[in-house]
Amino acid sequence: MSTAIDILGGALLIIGAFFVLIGATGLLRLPDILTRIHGASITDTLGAGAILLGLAITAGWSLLTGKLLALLILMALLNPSASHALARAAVHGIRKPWLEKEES
Amino acid sequence: MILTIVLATLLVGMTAALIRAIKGPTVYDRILASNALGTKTILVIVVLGFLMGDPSLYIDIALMYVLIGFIGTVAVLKVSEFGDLGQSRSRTEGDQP
Amino acid sequence: MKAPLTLVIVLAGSWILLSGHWSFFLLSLGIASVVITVLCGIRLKIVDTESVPVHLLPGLIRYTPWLIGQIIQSSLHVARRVLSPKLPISPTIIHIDTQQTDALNSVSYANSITLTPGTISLDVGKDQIEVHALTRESAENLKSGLMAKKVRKMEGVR
Amino acid sequence: MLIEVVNVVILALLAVTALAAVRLNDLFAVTMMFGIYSLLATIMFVVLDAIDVAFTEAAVGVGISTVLMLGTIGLVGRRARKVSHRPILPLIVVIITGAALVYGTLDMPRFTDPTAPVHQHLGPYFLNESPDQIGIPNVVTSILASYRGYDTLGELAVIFTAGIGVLGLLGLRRRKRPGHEGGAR
Amino acid sequence: MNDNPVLRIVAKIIIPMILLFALYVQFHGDYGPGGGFQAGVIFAAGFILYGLVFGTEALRSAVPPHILRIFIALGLVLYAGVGVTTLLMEADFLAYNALSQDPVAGQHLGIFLVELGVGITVGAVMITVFLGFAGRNDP
Amino acid sequence: MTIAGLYNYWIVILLMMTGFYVVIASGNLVKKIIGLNLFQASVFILYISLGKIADGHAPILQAGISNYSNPLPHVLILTAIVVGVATTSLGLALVVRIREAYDTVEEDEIHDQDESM
Amino acid sequence: MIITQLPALQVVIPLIAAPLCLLLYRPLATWLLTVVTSATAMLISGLILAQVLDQGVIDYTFGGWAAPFGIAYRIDLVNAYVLMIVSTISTIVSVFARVSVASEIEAHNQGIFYTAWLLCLTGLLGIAITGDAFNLFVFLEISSLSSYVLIAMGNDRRSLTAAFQYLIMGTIGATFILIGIGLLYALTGTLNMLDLAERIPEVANTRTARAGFAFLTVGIGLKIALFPLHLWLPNAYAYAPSAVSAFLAATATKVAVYVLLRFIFSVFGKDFALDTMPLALGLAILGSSAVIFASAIAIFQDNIKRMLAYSSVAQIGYLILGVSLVSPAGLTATILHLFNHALMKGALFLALGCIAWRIGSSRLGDFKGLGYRMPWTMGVFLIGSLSLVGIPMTAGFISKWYLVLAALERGWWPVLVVILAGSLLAVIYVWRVIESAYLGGKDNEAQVGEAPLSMLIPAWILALANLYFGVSTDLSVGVATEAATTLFGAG
Repeated sequence: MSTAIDILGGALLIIGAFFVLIGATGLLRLPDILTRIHGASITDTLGAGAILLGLAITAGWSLLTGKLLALLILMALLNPSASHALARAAVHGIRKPWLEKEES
Repeated sequence: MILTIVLATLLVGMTAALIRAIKGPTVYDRILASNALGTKTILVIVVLGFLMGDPSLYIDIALMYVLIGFIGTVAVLKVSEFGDLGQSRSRTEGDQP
Repeated sequence: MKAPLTLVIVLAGSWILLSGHWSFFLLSLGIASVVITVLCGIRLKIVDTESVPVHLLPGLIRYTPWLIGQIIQSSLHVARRVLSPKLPISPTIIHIDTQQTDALNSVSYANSITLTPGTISLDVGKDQIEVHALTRESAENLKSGLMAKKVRKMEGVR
Repeated sequence: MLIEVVNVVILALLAVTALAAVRLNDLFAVTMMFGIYSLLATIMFVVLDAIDVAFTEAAVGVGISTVLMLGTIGLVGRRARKVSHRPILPLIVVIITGAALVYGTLDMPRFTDPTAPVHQHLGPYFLNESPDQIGIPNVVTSILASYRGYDTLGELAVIFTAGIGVLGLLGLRRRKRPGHEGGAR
Repeated sequence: MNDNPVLRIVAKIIIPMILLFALYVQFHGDYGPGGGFQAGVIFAAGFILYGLVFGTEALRSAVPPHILRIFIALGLVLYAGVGVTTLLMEADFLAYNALSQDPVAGQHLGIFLVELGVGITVGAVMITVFLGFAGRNDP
Repeated sequence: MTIAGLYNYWIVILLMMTGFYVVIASGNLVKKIIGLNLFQASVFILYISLGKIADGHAPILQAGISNYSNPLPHVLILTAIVVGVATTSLGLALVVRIREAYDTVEEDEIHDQDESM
Repeated sequence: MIITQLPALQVVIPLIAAPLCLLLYRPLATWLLTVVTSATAMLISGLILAQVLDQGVIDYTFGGWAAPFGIAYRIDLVNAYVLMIVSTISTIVSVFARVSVASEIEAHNQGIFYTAWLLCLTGLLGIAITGDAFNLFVFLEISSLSSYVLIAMGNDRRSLTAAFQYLIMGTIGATFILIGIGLLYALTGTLNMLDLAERIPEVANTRTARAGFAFLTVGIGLKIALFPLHLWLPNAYAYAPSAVSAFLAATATKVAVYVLLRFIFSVFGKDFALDTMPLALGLAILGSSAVIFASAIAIFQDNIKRMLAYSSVAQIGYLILGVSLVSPAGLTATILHLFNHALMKGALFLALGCIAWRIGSSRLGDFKGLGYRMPWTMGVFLIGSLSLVGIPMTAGFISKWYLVLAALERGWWPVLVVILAGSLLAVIYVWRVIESAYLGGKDNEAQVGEAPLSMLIPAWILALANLYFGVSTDLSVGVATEAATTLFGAG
């Protein structure tokens, strides 16, 4: 049982680390601010989520787990709000977003 | 061991975000980069807590960081959008004496 | 009067989660803290149903697994695009109908959109949301309206 | 070992951030750099076991200092004029100061050396006696509030001074100012 | 930013959490990182978020200047007052041992009160400073 | 060991001097304040480095751990951080007032205005 | 019981009065509180001085923790002496402040002004009394921050830039001091000054100790406004509100000089500080250049307040010269001059405050015929000037005399030349004012219009003190000699 949990936790951590790297790549490679927000948000959601979940699983059931989950919930609530506000400001602030096509 | 790998990738991620913060080119890129750095800082602190053997002491810092970091972002955006911490847009024309 | 009471319960739960100490002294401090917080909240006029959306909770429990699935799916989608050497992205801005009943639900919807990699909400209006999508596929996926329906259902179970 | 590596990486990132802050002329960007600097410093404090300090730096660096700097930039405008000539004198002053400090470190106890005087004299006393004399686990709090409580009173007086200073300089009343535009845009 | 429903609702949800967290930090400085100063800053940060999202004017009417002034002074008076109390109990300034029969209990009480003083003043000062800066360009 | 043990301090000194340079070389008052903050933050790192002990733990006492880093520098730096914030807020308040009085925050322009009076 | 608690009360009473002052907020009430508090502090410092003279060193611990673990005071004669200067000047000047401040500062800011005043007093007293290096830093910052606030309240916009410049340089100085204390702490593991003094000899021969000493000296030098680091001072004193100029000129730099003395003689020991490090020669050169250059610049000042500020820089040169002689006699001269200079600069700035209140200016051109329009005020100015120049029968003469004696004792002839040249330059810059005021032509239309008594009396108290301590030297010289012996013996 405990090994299964360890493996699950370890796998989650590795997945998280992987998505952190992808987020970093996206942050560097993507062409303009709006697309980069997409890149960064991968780290925010799946990267952070998987890492925190993995840690919560490996830590065993205690108050700490609760706090890790609280951290996760707060991040899930606040990060998208911040991203949204940033994107909204950016789309008004920059001259022309890098778009393939526009429809309305 | 796994934690070490995670920590290393987080540091790589931080470096990438820092490069983005320095390169810019727009203000929003820098805000985005520092935001991303903030997220990674939270994770680094939590992971360090586990590595150093007493995560429950460190998690409070991370919790606070999530809360405070959000305020920082809102402040940055407010200044970049309105040029001021104080105004709220709905009031810009109103109540002149 | 319902909102302050719910807030008290939520805050008390949070205190227990944070504190982890059960001594009389700290518990009474906990009560004091909750009272102070609620009083501050009332003073700031932020205590209403929007601030403690517990009525969404049952729906949220059903909604979250689906959202996580969506997140994983679109994460992989975006990851493939970002890692591919040619960077095959096609950023788009679209407007979609919120189809939500109140501001709280619109916000849940907007945040779900942002939370899903590949799409960010840009502007949340009364009945339309402006969305920036990294690829055309993400945009199409959103336009199908499945997420809007799921979010609307969240409130429906009340 | 791991900690040393993290230490070095973070220090390197700190150095890059600081140098970027020197180079940039957009005050907004400089402030962002400061925010990042404070983030990295927080990690540094965590690595060095100073979690109370990390907590404070995190709260202050992002929550207060950065917000205040942004507020100021909003009021005074965000472009700093480029320094037209290479300032030689400041560079000399800085190099001399830095050289003096490096010279001073040569005889310093080595980093993390447990035989350093710092770890021999006062520190052990606090760590050993605090449980009996004060009875709380966080030794930092017991020093801060009790052994050196008088310093903390002084610290509070400092923050009080800052508060009344801002009250006196900026005031809190709504002011009516005739046509004075200040803004980032 | 009041017209942005996302920020408005998120702020409404999160501000009570921030305030509660601040009080938690205030009262658990003995056991983990934190204490009066950090708590004051976080508490003020909650109000700062309110000011950012709902406008400075709203914040100013919620915490008017004269109340802030009282709180700024109150914390420092509380801190120094603990010291004066110990003086009156014929001990040294800030010697908390005198506050109770049991020296350790005295220390606990003293530290608690002192940290509370720090928290009050710091929180009030930070809100004041924010209002000073944010209210500067009001029309 | 000699070099490795000091390497840390030297980078911190580099950081300090970068901040110091910003303070004395830049003509923009806001940037000066930011430089002051960088300078002070680096001094804080120097202090905290002094308190670190090999394989140490954060100085919050727990059963079974005996090797703690020195808490005294932490206390000193907590105080110093507070002093730093106080200085920053006061300095920035002054900058705002200067801008209102002179309509600029560049040191040489302010100087010119005073001279021409 | 209360006697044993005096050292704590000395600092804590103004500290508690500050928040109360903020709560009161009304100008008159806060002023009254400030005066009463200052007077109480003066009373306490008098008692402490008497106690020290009577029983020797007073030890006091905070929180009941013994010396190196908690924060401890160790009050010897030097501490008590500086405390006396600070609290006395604060009392006299705060009485003066009422009318002056009412005319210079808006009513809604006066409460804050007096609060900042009390904090500044707290900080200065705290620096002067403490026996802990880090505690000294904290109180240094209290006094610095509050003086930035006080200076910025001047009604000229240049007061803002002056305060800002002071803030930047003061903070750099404080940070240098912090670095110095940090290096010492790394070497010795302690912060208590007595403990430091015991432990430094073991490590005196390290590069770290030298660097630490250098940083402390430069940092304190910035706070003192030692010659090349003086740039903040002239503007700060020139554009601050009159009462603040008088208060700070008479106390702030004095306290900083005290800190330098304390570190050189008590903490490091004179052997280390002045022999191992080439400080004696360095200080002598800096002190001499301060005297000559600052006096020379003072001659060309059109703003009299600014002129006096430069004169302060020059006077600091004398203080430093006394230190650089490294002899009990030199130190006596320095300590004596601390007191005498506080008296003369206090008197001069108070006189300027009266003038500023009456004619709203401190420009040389506006002084024409002032000797007839404000005879009493100009009387104070005249006495202060004579003392500044060092005419016999004034306090200024006494300290210069002792400085000359000390220089001769060491056989340092150049110092003698510097002192004479400095006095000569002082004659020139002071003469410009006197000439304009008395010989610049009597304006027949101008009425005699004096400043109110609440301003004149404090000014005259200081002026008469200048005369009194110029004639009856037993008290001041006696205490200074004993204090110098204490410091010198300690090293």
